[in-house]
Amino acid sequence: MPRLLRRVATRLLGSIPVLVIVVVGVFLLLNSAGGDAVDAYLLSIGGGDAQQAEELRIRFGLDQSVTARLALTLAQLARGDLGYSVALNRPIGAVIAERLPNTLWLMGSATALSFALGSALGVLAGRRPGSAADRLLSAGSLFLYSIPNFWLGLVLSVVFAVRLRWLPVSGIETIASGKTGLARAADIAQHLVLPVSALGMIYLALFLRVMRAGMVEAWGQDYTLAARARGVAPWRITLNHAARNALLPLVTMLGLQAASMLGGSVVIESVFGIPGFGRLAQEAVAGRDGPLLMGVILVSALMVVAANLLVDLAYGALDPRVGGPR
Amino acid sequence: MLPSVSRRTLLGTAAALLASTALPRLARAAEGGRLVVAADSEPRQLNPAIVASNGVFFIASKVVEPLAEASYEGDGLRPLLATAWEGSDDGRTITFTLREGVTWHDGTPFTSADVAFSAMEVWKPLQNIGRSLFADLEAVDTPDDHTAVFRFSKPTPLQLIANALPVVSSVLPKHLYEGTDIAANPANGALVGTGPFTWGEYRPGEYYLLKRNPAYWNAGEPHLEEIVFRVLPDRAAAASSLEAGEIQLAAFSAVPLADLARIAGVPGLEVVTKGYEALTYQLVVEINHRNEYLRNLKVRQAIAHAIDKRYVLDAIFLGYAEEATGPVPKNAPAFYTGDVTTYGFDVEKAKALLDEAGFPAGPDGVRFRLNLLPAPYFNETRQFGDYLRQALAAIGIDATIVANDSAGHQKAVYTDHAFDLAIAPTVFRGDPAISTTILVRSGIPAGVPFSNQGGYVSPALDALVDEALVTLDPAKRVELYDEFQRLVTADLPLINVADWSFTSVASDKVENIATNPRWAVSNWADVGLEE
Amino acid sequence: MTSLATCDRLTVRYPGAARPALADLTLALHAGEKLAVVGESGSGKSTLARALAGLLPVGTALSGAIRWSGPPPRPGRDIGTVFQDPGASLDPLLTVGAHLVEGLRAPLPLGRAEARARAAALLARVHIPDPERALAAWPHQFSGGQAQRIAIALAIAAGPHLLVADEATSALDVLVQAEIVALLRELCRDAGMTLLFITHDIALAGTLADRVAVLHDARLVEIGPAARLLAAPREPYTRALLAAQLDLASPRLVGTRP
Amino acid sequence: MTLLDARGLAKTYPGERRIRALDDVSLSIAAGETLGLIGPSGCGKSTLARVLARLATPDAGSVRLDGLDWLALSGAGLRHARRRLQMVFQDPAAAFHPRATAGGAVADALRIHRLVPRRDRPEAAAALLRQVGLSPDLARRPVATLSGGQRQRVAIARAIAPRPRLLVLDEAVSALDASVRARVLDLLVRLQAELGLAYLFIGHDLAVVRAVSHRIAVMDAGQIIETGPAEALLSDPGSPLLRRLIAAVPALHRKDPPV
Amino acid sequence: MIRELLRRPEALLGGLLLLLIAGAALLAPVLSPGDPLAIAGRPLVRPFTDPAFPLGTDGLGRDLLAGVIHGVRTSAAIGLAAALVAVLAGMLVGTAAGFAGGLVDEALMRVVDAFQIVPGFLLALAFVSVTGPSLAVVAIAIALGAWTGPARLSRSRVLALREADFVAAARVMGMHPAEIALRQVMPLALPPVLAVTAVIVAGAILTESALSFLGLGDPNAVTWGGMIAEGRNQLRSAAYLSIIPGIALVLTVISIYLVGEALTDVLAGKRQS
Repeated sequence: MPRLLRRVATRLLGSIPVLVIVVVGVFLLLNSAGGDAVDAYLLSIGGGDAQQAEELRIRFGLDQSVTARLALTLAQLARGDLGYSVALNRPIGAVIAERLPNTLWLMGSATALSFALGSALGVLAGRRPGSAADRLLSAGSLFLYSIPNFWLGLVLSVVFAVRLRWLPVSGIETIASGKTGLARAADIAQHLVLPVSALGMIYLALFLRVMRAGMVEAWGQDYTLAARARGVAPWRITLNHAARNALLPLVTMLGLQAASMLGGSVVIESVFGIPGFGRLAQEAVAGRDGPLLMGVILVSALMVVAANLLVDLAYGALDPRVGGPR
Repeated sequence: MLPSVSRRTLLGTAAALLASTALPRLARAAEGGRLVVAADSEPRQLNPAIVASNGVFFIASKVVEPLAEASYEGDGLRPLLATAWEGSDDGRTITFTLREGVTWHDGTPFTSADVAFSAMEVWKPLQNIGRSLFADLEAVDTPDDHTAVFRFSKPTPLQLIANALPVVSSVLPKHLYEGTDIAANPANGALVGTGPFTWGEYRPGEYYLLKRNPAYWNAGEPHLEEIVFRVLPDRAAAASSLEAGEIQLAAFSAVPLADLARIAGVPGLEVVTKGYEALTYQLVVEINHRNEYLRNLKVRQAIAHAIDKRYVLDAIFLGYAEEATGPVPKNAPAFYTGDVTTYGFDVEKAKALLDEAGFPAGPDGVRFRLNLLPAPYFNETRQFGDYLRQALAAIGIDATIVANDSAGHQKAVYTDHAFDLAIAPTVFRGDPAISTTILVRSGIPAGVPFSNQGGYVSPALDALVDEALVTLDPAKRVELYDEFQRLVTADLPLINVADWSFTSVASDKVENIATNPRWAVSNWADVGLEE
Repeated sequence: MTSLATCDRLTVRYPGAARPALADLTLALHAGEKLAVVGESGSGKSTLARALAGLLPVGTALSGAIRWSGPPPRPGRDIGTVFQDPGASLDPLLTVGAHLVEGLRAPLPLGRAEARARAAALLARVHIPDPERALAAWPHQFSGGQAQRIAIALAIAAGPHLLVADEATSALDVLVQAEIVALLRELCRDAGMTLLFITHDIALAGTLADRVAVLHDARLVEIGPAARLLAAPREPYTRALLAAQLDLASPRLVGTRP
Repeated sequence: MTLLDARGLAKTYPGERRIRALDDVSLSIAAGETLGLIGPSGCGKSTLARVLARLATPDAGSVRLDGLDWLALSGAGLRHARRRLQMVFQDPAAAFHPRATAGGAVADALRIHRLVPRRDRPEAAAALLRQVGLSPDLARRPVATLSGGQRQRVAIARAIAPRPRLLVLDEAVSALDASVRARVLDLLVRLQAELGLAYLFIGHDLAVVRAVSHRIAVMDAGQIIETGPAEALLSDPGSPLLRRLIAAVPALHRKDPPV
Repeated sequence: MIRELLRRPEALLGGLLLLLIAGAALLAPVLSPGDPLAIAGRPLVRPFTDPAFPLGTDGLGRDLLAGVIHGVRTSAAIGLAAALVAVLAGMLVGTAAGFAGGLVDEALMRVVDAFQIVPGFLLALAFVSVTGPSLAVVAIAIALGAWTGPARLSRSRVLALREADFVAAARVMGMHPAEIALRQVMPLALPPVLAVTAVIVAGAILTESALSFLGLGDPNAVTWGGMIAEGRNQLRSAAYLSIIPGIALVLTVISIYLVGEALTDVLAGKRQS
């Protein structure tokens, strides 16, 4: 295990310079923006006078120079303090801690669903490349892959939530329901069905395609031929050899898609009114809340780093050629 | 009809009595229940005494009350924390008689000290509107616990103050705020007021929960047990949620206009257009007079002629708006006059005006180019931007739409003046002195939203605005503002296109909707929910 | 001598290929013999191995016949196959033990524990040191020669009567090649297995096989006892092949000094 | 006359196991001589070839080539000096740019060293192709469409184009079929005679190395364990490795001498 | 290669569709002259009811067909521009990193990492919000999230090619490093990057539509995402407002994928043979 720990530590340390680049980049981007947090705030309250704006700038700490604020931000982040949101008037850490679970639920479920279904269908399609099932699944996945997720979300919500009333229209749970424990979990699950489907579909298609490609690749390898020569049953070759090997690129893909999935959840959260990271980012941008947007992007980036780390560890566990003693 | 307020009018319990007997459904309102309402935004801070805006009032007005609320009855005001108000002849003092037997939600009695504190420490120095309205307020005397005397350094019309009361006079508990950083007081997040509902819970991004105040001063109210404001920034989601029965009320046009016709036909839902009369929004084309073309009156007139207001009302507002004739909406009958210069839709005339102005069409049909910045906060302003671009194209003006988000728009138009034409939704706040005049008065520093940032200067207009500000006689004030409307429509510092208000969509189980002209931002003490 | 299998005018054409990979091939494989099939690249020798092992890809056109002396052989049970690249023919994600257990249980009615016990014995049979440890190891942890031994163990797991070695030594170092050839020889001797040995190295064929068949351009050129064929080739092609082959007795092409 | 003299070459590949690919290797090759280098896979043969061809940098050691301090050269100086030593790789398919034509590949070599005026280059390239036994008609053909033997001949033509003194042949015939291999070996021997070339002939097949080498060096685990004249060395192998290598060569036992 | 492409029915279908779409884009000013944002008739004409507006009109009376046709141009312009920027920038950085190696490589790859761990859509959202939406800004915003793929791909190709025998051969021949880089390696590093271009174009079109959907599209141009967003308010009463541009979007993206996939296959087949 120390070996594992060392790998984790190395990876995390290695991502520090990357995160610094992210912070500086986002900071500079926001500073080039037209309008600041005070402008946004004054608008939201329907106006104010010039002196009030000045007072607010001092209160929000916007009167200092760019470099001073950048230095302050970096120092703050180095202490693990995400700072204070002027738009929401609350500590950013607390805001993020509130929203993070919702996005994690959404992303986690979408990942699980698309990975499970995508790989299973990918096996089905790649079982016999060129077969009718393969052509159907390949065409279907291409179609799914081409549908914008927000549009799919709209269609799903009209059909299943508004028309059929099977599922809730929006939100992450029934508000102020007082539910706890399993009842609450069931409630959240119910709210997640549509957004997870809308978000996960495109990845399901992607994973199906990657899995299928991996299977096709595996069929060209000697080890599947050798297994045939040993008289191993076809289903066993499919699952135990081809699918298992095809899973490796899929796991890699999972890491690569983490960032994209987080981006996709921005739109889906907007469609389904889920108070998650995506909506927080939109609020931060609208409110010109630099520190908040920084917090959101930084924590998103950390999530992606974590996701990739997990994928690496999973890969190491799956593939004896990496990680283990050579 | 809102009759003009007489300086010496005494409003007493009689008005309140009248109000209660005039609303027969009130007695029948069901007790208890939870009303779930769509809220489209989460204000940064919810203290209505500091931030006088509809977004804040929508939630906070149920908890923190002003001295008076707007009313369809009598002279247009219903006493809340003040039972009467009287101005002195010299216009330098206004005396408020305060309601007795009112307690704060924490049990402390409400007294004139709270009013004095709120006025001097909050409204005057901190509140976005109060800062100008109460600029001349010198002191508030409290001869007894239930009398507050406002002393002004200059004559101040009672009419103006009275008209502004529902907006500017939310009273804060002195005992919680005194000696603290008021803007950062924790009570701004968990409000303490005298209203019919007490603060319950806030889950950011999800909901606000308000609970019944059992000790409300008006015995028998409120009827609801709880109000939940569910955060639904997306307007389409609000409509779907109403249909799915997840919410019972969507105010402030949370349901898009385009969907209203359909939703009106959904069983169990009703569309209510009343209840926003005192919350009129004005669709205004802001003009940058620094622009060489727009500096020319003929060009401004041509633009006014190029706009088919009828079409705007029908296509963009789907009929839920009024054609504007000038800077005061018809919804403010006390001040409105139709006796102004009007500009009928006439493309040929517009073209002729432009020719006269010396801007003939080029070979590509274009006379000159402008940029156009529609305010992004409303669908209607954006759509009108699309329309205006077309309308201008028809008379040979090539307009390019520059889209910014809210903060970017604010900076571009009101700070950097980086616009030729802008489209703004300004609010008419019941009295020209605290709303529409700021759009044309010169000398307003950069950075103030919804103010004259187009560089328009008219000494005559400035003088008129200033005079009206210190004119005590209501009739004289009205006359001055009539003249103001005439001047503005003649010289077109800006173009008023339409005045619109909001709609509510509610479950037909919700009782006592739209019982006053500021209903959505009033205290909802009388609202009930049928089982 | 009984024949195990006979190819009768066998012609094989891969899908989409312009020319057949095997044309009109008639050849008998005797029970218990070691037959080497020799040819240069593209001669069709690997196609012959795959046709006999039943491993031609789907869609391959086959005419003529392969006749077996008994019931049609089952891959794995009756025929074992060893491929050229030992690294590629083992699944990188399965332990050696898992390979063997799977290979044993596919043709034989064995329990998991039983299969595992036999697996260790098989590894010992192909001279893998410390078979118990090897069972838990991964394919990439073995050298090419060791991996090929494991592949051979897998091929002979079910005790097939025919072992097809398709260029089984070509990818290996000369020293290792010699060891593997020795192992094959030993296994055939001990188990009475028939060996079909596909190679491009006619000299190697000569040292191992009882009979040698020479393939050229999808056709059978010559077949005969190894000693005779090497010593007195009848066909010009065989002669040319032999002439190109060098051994330590071949005349040197350069002098002792430059 | 010594053409190449390498002293104390050492190279360790970084990584967890720090493989010592070259461990104090010294060798010399005389002008016009073929030194055969044999050893099991992984013994360091290819690393040695790459170090001598200046494709890899040794950790230690020195090389003199044709009077030059070979390892001290760099930049343009090295590029010009490179014409003295050329190399032929094992896989003739990989050694050419996928879009190279046979004539183009040879002409490139001429162009780089400005050996032939531009307009004479196609002619010179054709001549070189002829010299390695290829029809000049093949000049326009993409190398990728040629057979393995033809490709390796193009590779040899390209290598001799700048008129080198030494060719490093890294398993240059190992991937070829026996009949093709025999003809390429003949070609190499002929070119050596015609051009006075020296070869470092790296191979794993002792019979092939023996046939073309004047002297043979045996390499194991990064070290040269014995060196000597081909015949003498094979008739009296000093190391167990060489004895095993000899034993591993299958004998043909043919009666009639090969044609 | 064309013949090879034509042999695949999916590719044929995608190609035809793409031709149709490209035709619509090129001929948009002819097919539907004038400003597609112009108010052309009654609002909310249902599709297939009025021959003047085959696909109906939206809430402002704008011709939906005109919107769909001109929307192709926006989508194509942004898709191609974003892909061009992304591929060029990516290849530049990737090849530079691959060739330079060492510290330069390390630094460039950390920048690539930084862009890769920030969700591209989030970045685009922030960038467009802050800069103000115009076609160019949207294209750059999308490219910000898309260039890392080509960068990594070209770097790994360059690294692999640098180790190839033919590069070693060129070095031994004495070829100048610049010539090796530009004439030998670059042309081969290109095709795999180009093969993913189709995916980048399609992805850019989808991203643009999502940005427009969130109100971050260029207001002076018709965009399908913007049309869907506007139609969203009338999803229950006039679903066609969202459905029609949605279908146009799906068809465009799918045709690009089909053609791109076939191209990739054919290119890969070529490489193998």
